[in-house]
Amino acid sequence: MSVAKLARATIIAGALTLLVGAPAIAQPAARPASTISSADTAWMIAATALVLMMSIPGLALFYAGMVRKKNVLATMAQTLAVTALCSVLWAAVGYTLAFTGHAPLLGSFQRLLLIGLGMNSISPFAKTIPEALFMMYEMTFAVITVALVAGSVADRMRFSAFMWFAALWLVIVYVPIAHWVWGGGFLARAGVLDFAGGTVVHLNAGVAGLVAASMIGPRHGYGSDNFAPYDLSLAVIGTGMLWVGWFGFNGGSALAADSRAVFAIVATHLAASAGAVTWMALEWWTRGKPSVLGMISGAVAGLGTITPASGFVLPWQGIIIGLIAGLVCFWSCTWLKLACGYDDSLDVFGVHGIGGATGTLLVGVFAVRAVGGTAGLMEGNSVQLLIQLYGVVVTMAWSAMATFVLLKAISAFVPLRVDKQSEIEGLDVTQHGEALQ
Amino acid sequence: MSVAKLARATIIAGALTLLVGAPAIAQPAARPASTISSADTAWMIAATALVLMMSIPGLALFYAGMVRKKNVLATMAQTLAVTALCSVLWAAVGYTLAFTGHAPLLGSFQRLLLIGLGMNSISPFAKTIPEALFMMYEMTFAVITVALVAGSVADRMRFSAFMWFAALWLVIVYVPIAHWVWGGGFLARAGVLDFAGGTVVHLNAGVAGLVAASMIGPRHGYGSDNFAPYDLSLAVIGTGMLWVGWFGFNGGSALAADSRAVFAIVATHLAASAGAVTWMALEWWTRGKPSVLGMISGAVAGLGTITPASGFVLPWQGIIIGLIAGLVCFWSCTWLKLACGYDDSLDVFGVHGIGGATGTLLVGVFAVRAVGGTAGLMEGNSVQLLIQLYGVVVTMAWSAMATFVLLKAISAFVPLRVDKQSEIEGLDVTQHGEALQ
Amino acid sequence: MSVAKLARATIIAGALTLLVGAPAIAQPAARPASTISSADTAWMIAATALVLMMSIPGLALFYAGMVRKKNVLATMAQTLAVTALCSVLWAAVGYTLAFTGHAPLLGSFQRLLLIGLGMNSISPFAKTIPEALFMMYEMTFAVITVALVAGSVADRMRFSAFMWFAALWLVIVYVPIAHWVWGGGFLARAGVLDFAGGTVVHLNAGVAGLVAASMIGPRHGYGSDNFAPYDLSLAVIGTGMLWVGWFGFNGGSALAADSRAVFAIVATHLAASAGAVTWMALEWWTRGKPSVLGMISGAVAGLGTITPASGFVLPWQGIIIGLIAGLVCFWSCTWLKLACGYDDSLDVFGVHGIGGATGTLLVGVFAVRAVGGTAGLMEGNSVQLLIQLYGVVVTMAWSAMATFVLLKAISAFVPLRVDKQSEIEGLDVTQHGEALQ
Amino acid sequence: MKLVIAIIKPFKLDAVRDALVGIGVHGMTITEVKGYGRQKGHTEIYRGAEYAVNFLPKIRIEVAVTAEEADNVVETIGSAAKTGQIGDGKIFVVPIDHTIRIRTGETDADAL
Amino acid sequence: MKLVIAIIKPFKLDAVRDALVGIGVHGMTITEVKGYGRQKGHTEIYRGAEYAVNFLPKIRIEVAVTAEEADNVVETIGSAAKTGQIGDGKIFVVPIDHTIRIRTGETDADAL
Amino acid sequence: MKLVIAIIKPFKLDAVRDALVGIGVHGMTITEVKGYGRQKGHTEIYRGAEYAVNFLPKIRIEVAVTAEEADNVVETIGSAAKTGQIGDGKIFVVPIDHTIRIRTGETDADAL
Ligand SMILES: Nc1ncnc2c1ncn2[C@@H]1O[C@H](COP(=O)(O)OP(=O)(O)O)[C@@H](O)[C@H]1O
Ligand SMILES: Nc1ncnc2c1ncn2[C@@H]1O[C@H](COP(=O)(O)OP(=O)(O)O)[C@@H](O)[C@H]1O
Ligand SMILES: Nc1ncnc2c1ncn2[C@@H]1O[C@H](COP(=O)(O)OP(=O)(O)O)[C@@H](O)[C@H]1O
Repeated sequence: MSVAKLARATIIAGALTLLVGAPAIAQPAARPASTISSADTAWMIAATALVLMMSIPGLALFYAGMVRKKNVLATMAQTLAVTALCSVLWAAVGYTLAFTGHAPLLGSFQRLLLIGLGMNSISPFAKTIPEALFMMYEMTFAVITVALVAGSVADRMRFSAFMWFAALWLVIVYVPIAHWVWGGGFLARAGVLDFAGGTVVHLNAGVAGLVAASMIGPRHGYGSDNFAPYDLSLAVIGTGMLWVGWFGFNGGSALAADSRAVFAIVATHLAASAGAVTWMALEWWTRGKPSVLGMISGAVAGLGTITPASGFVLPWQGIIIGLIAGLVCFWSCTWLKLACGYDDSLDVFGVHGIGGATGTLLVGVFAVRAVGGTAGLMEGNSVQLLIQLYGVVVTMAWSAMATFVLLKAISAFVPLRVDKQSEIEGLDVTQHGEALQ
Repeated sequence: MSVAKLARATIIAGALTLLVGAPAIAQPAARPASTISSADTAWMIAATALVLMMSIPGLALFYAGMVRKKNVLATMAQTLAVTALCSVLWAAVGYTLAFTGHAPLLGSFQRLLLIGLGMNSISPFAKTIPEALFMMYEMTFAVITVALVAGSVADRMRFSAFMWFAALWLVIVYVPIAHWVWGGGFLARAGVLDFAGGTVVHLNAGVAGLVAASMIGPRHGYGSDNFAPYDLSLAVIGTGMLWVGWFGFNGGSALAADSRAVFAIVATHLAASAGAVTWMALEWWTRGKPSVLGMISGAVAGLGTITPASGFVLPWQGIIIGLIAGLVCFWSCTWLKLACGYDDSLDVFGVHGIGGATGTLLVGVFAVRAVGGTAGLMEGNSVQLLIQLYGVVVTMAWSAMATFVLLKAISAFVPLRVDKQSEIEGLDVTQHGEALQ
Repeated sequence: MSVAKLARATIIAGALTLLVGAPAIAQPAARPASTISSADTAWMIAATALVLMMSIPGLALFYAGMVRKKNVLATMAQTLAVTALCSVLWAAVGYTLAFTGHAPLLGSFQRLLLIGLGMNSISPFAKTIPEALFMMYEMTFAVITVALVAGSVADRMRFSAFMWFAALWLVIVYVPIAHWVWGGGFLARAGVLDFAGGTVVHLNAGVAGLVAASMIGPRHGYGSDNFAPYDLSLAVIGTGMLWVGWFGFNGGSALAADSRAVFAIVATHLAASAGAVTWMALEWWTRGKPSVLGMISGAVAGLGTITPASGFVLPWQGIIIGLIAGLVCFWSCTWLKLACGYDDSLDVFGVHGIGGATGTLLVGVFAVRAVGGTAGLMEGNSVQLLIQLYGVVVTMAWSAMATFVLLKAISAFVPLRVDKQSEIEGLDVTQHGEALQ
Repeated sequence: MKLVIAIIKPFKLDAVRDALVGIGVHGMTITEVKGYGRQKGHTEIYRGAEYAVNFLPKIRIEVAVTAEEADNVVETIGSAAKTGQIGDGKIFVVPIDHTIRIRTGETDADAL
Repeated sequence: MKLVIAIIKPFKLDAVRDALVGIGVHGMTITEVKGYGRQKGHTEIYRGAEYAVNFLPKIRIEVAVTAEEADNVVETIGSAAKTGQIGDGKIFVVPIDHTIRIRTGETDADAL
Repeated sequence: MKLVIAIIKPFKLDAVRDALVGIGVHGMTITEVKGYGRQKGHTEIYRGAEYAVNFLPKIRIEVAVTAEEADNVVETIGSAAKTGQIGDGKIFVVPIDHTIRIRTGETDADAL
C-alpha cells in the first residue's frame, strides 16, 4: 500500500534527518542582540500570555461546559495535564525538532533541553525577539493543539491512556507537521501558506480527534440518552477567552507589533463575528430558535477557519471567510456527523478539522499580495490553491495515519477507554476521585 | 415641541452631512507609514483585547450572574450576539460614519465596508498606530455600549426584538454620539471632554436602558417575588474581568503607551477601589451587612464614573471621584429606583447612566491642565463645567428620544417582550431551547 | 527574650527611619522624561493588568472553588474587599513607605498620598517607565499578598475582623518587608535576591496565614466532616488565570520588555508545568488517582517557588525548581499539616509559605551570573545561599511576630472568628446576607 | 394525621404557600423534583442532535395536617395551583401514624 | 391506590421509565436523592485528607397507581432497575387515601 | 413496616446518621429540601431591594424499618437532631405495605 510505503519512507527520512540535522548544531542561530526590539518583545509576551489563556482556562472551560456534570472536572483535567506535560516536553525535545536545523522532514537536536539558549539567542524565524520568547510562543501552540484533540474522546477516554497519547502525539504528529509548515520543512518550501495553524493546529487536531473517536467508539447511550451540557455558561466563558486569546494566536503569528498583526487581528475578529451570526441565523431558520451553543460554535468555527488566512487577507475578507465557516461547520456538525455516525463528542473534527481545511484552502482563494506577500486565486494566482490543497492532504494523511498507529500501539498496553460502569458513573469520580457537589 | 424640532433638524442635518461628507472620500486619511510606533501598537493591541474581554466574557458574566437561573444563558446570549452582530456592522458602516469626514453631525462614507483601509492607513485621531487598529479599538467600545443596554431589559425582552434593537441602535444612537464627541463633531468642537466614554458609552447606555425598561415594563413579580441572583459568583468573575479590562478601556483611550495612559489607569483603579469601599461601607451602615453584590456594584460605579475623567485628572483624584461615584450610584440604585418605580433589571441607569453623567460633570470640576491639556473648575476654569453639562444634556436628549422612537418602530413589527408564560418559564428555554441543568 | 528585643529595636529603628527618611523629600526622584521607553511602558501596563487579574478574578476563583457552597461568596468577598481597600491604602501610605527614601528599615513620606507624582516622575527602581506605573505595578503585589493570607482562615474568620487585619497588616507587615527586600532596605543591601516575591509575597503570606490559622483555630468539624470543595471548576479557572497572570508577576519584575523578562516567564511556565506533573505523579502513585485539586496545587506550588528565582536562573532550571516545588509542597500539605495539626484551610502555608522559602533558598543554589548578575552555589558562590537563608529567616520572624501581635490587638476589639452557629450556617448568609441558590 | 403531597408547577409555589398560610397551615416542606406525564417536554437543541426533555421541573410540597383539615388543604392547594393547562400536577393524601416535633418532643396534632 | 416509591441507581432511570411506559404507566415524579446503605461510597482525595463519601447519588421515583396495578409496577421497576450488584436500591409501597388531578379536579383512579 | 420521614437541620445530618448506624439501621435515603415553618428565614439584600427568604434549607431523611423498630428509630433521630432551637424539624411515621430489595428480590423485613 502506498500509504504504508509513504509512512516507511517518512520514518526513514526522519531518521536520516536527525543525522543530517545534527551537524547544524555547529551553526549557532544566535545573532547580535541589537536586533531585538523591545516593542515586538512587549507584544509577543502579551501574545504568548493570550495563547496560554486560550488553553487554561479558555479551552478547559469551553470543553467542560459542554459535557455532563459527571465529567466536568475530568474534561478540565485533560487540558490542564496536557498543558503541564506538553510544555515540559516541548522545551525538552519538541522545539528543537520543530524549529531548528534545515532538514525537510524534521529539525535538529541543536536546542535539545534548550541547551545553548542564551539571553541573546535569536531564532531565524523571529529576528526581533529573544529566541526564548519564540520558543515559548510556539509552545503554547503545541499545547493547545494536543488539548483540542481531547474534545473528540471526551466522556470516555481513560486518563492514563490519554496522557500517553498526549506525550507521544506531540512528538510524533505535531512536531513534524509544525516543522514541515513553519520550521522550513518541505511544505514550507512547496509554498504552503498557513499563517497561524489551519493545518498544523486545527486540521491536525480535528483529524486526530476523528480517528481517535472512531477507534474508541461512541459514548454509551449516544443517540438515545440526553447528553445536554451541564453548565453551558462555562462554555460561554471559555468562548470569550478563546476569542480574546485568538488575538494573540493570529496576531502574534506576525511575530511583531506591526500592521500585519493588526490586519490578522481584525480579520480574526470579523470572522468570529460572522461565524457566530451565520450559525445563529442557520439555527434560527432550521430549528426556530438560536441556541447559545450554536452561537459559540459559530464563533469558534469562524476563528478556526480564519486562522491560516489571517495574515494573508484584508480585514473585510474575514467577514466572508467567517460566513463560509459558519455554513460549512454547521453542515459538518449537524449533517455530516449524523450521516457518518461517528461520535466526535465535542465536534473537534466538525469545527476545527473542517474549519481548518476550509480556511487553508481559502487562503489560496483570497490571499492578497499586499498583505502577506503572496497572491491567491482572486488576484490571479490560481496555483496557490493547489499548493494549499497539497498542504491539506499531507496534513490529513500524516495526522490520520500516525494517530491511528499510535493509538493502536498504546492500546496494547493500556485500554484506551474506561469500562462501561466507570463511564456511566462519570470520569470525575472514577478517574480523579472527586466531583462537583 | 422643541424636542421634535431638534429631532427633525438633526435628522435633516444628518442627511445633509452624508452628502457633505461624501466628497471627503477624495482626501485619503493615510499618511506616511513611518509614523507608526511599534510600542504604541503593542499597547493598543493589548488594550483592544482587554476591552473585548470586558464584553466577552466580562459583561456576559457580570450580567448573567445577577439574573435567576432560568435566564442565565439568555442573558449571556445577548452580550454574545451583540458582540458578533455589532462588530460586523461597525466594520461595515459604523466606523466610517463615526470617525471619518469633517461634518459636525455625522461622519462620511469614506471607509464604508472598510474600503481603502490599507496596511499603511492612519487615522487622524490616532497617528501612531495603524488605522485598522484604531477602527478595531473603537469597535470594542461600540459593542460594549450596546451590550450594556441589555441589562435594563434582562429577564423579559424577546431575543429577536433585541437583535433588531441592537443593530439599529448602534447606527442611529451610538454612531452619531460617538461622532459628536470623539469624531470631531459638534460636541468635540464645543470643547466637551470625555476621555473614554462617560457620555458616549455609559450615560448613553444608561439612558437608553431606562427608556427601554420603562417602555417594556417591569418584570412579572417585580416587588413581590424573590429575584435573588442565581449564581453571584459569575458576577464576581465578570467584575474582575471588567475591572482589569477597564485598563484597556481608559488607558487605551490615550491611544499611546505613555504617561497619560498610565495616569488614566491609576485613576481608574483607584476610583474602582474607592467606589467598592464606599458602597460596602454604606451597606454595612444602612443594612448591617456588606453584600458582595454591593461591592461589585460600587466597583463598577467607580469605573463608569471615572471613565470620562480618567485622562484629565491626577491619580489621587480617582479616589475622590470613586467615592462620589459610590455615594451617588448607591443612592440611585436604592432610593431613586424605588421612588420612581421603574424596573431597570440590572441597574444600567442607576450605575452607568448616573455614573457616566456624574463623571462627565466631574471632569469639569477636577480637570488638570498638566494632565489632559484642559483645566477645570478647581483650576479656575469654571466654564468647563457648563460645557460638560451641555455634553450631558445633548447625550441624554438624543439617547432618550432616539431610543424611544426606535423601540416604538420595532414594536410595530415584533413584540418587544416575551409573553407572560415564557417569562415565567424562563428565557433560556423559551428563547434558546436550552437551560442550565 | 531576644525576639522581643529585636522587635523593640526594630520598632525604634523604624521610627527613626521616618525621621531620617524625611529629609530625602528634598531629593526629587523624578528624572528627565526622555528616559521613559514606550515599549517598556507598553509591557509594564500589560504586566500590571495581568497581576491584577491574578487577584480578581484569579485568586478569588481559586480560593472560592475550594470551599464549601455556603462560603463561596464570602471567600470571594475577601479578595474583592482586600483589592479595593489595600489599593487605596497603598496609594495613600504604602508606596511611599516602601519605595522612597534611603533608610534601611522603612521608606520616607515623600510620596504620601502620591503627592508630587507627576507625568514625568520616574522612580530610581524603574528608570524606563513612569513612576505612576511602577507605583501601580507594586500595588498589585501588595494586594495579592494580603489576599493570599485569607486562604488560611477561610470558612471562619469574621469579615469585619478580616478588614481590620488586611488594612493594618498591609502597613505593618507587608510594607516594611517590601522596603527591606525591594526598596533598598537592609535585606537588599545584604544582597538577598528575590526577583518577584519569594520572601515578600509568598513566604510572608504563608507564615502570616499559618499564624492566623493557629490563633483562630481549626474549622468546626475539621478532621471529621466532609469539607470537599463545592465547585472545583472555579478553582481550575482561577488556576488558569493565576498561571497566565504570573507572566506579569514574574516577567514584569524585570520592569522592562527584555530578555530577562522572557527568561523569567519561560522559567515560570516550566516550573508551573513541572510542579503540576510532579504533584499529579505523586498522587497517582500514593493514592491511585491523580486529582484535579492535586494538579492545580502542583501548578501553584511551582509558580510560587519559582517566583524569587525567575529572573536569576536559566529557563530549563525552571523544570528542576518546579519538580522540587511539587515534592516539597506535596509533602507539606499532606504530611506536615497533619503532623502538626493546624487547619490552614486552603494551604497557604503549605503551598506559598513552604514554596516561597524553598524558592528563595534555591536562588542561592541555581543563580546564574549571566542571567541576573549574581552567581549561586552551582557557579561556586556558596555564600549566596547563606544570604538567602538570612532573608528567609528575617521574613519569617517579622511576619510571624507582627502578625501575632496584630491579631491579638484586633481581637481585643472584634472577635476574630464568627460564632459557631454562623460558621455552620455559612459565612455567605451570616456575613453578607446572600448565598448561591 | 395525613400527609398531603402535591406536585405542582414551580411558578405556582408562591400562590400555594400564600393560600395555605391563609387557611392557617404554617408549615410545609418542598422539594425540587422532575415530573413525567401527559405534558410533553420541550426539545433541546444540541449541536447536531435534538433531545426531547421529558422530565419537566416541578415542585413537590409535603404538608402534614390533621385528618379533619386534610380535605380543606387539598382543596386549597388544588385551586391555588390550577392553571387549567396540562401539567398542573397531582395531589396525593397518605396516612400518617405518628408525628413528632423534634424541638419539643410533642406528638401528633401538637407537633404540627 | 398505592404510592410506589423506588430508590434506584441513576443510570437505570431511562430503562425504568421505558419499562413503566411499556406497561401503561404514564406519569411519575423523580427526585435526585442520596443513599446510604451496604454499597460503600468512594474516597475523595482532598489536599492532605481523604473523606469517605458515604452518601451516593440515587434517583427516587414516585408512581401513584391503583392497588391492582401495584404489584405489576413493583415487578416492572424491580426487573428494569436490577443490575444484581450491591446498591441497586429498594422499592416501598405506601397506601394512598386520595388522589386528585389538579387540572381537572378528577379524583382517585381517574386522576392518574 | 414503617417509613420514618424526618425533616432536620442540614448540619445535624452526620449526627443523625451516626446515631442510626449506632442502633443498627444501615440504610437511609436523604433529600435536600426546603422548609417553611415558624423559623423565619433571613433577609437577603439585593441592590435596592430586600427579599425575605422564607424557605430554609433542610434535609429530609427516609428510613424504612420494621414496625417494632419504628419507635426506637424515631427516638434516636429525635434526640440526635435536637438543638432545642426553633426550626429543628419534624418526624412523620407512615405505613408501608411492602418493601422489596431490587438486587435480590427479597421482600419486607429481609429487604431492609
Ligand atoms: N402516576 C403518577 N405518579 C406520580 N406522579 C405523577 C403521576 N402522574 C403525574 N404525576 C406528576 O404530575 C405531573 C403532571 O402530570 P401531567 O400528566 O403532565 O399533567 P396533568 O396532571 O395535568 O394531566 C407530572 O409531571 C408528574 O410529576
Ligand atoms: N432502610 C432503608 N430506608 C430507606 N432507604 C434505604 C434503606 N436501605 C437502603 N436504602 C436505599 O437503598 C439504596 C441501596 O441500598 P444498599 O444497601 O446500598 O444496596 P442493596 O439494596 O443492593 O443491598 C441506598 O443507597 C438507600 O438509598
Ligand atoms: N405541617 C408540616 N408539614 C410538613 N413539614 C413541616 C410542617 N411543619 C414544619 N415542617 C417542616 O419542619 C421544619 C421546621 O419547622 P418550624 O416550624 O420552623 O420549627 P419547629 O418544628 O421547631 O417548630 C420546617 O422548615 C418544615 O420543613
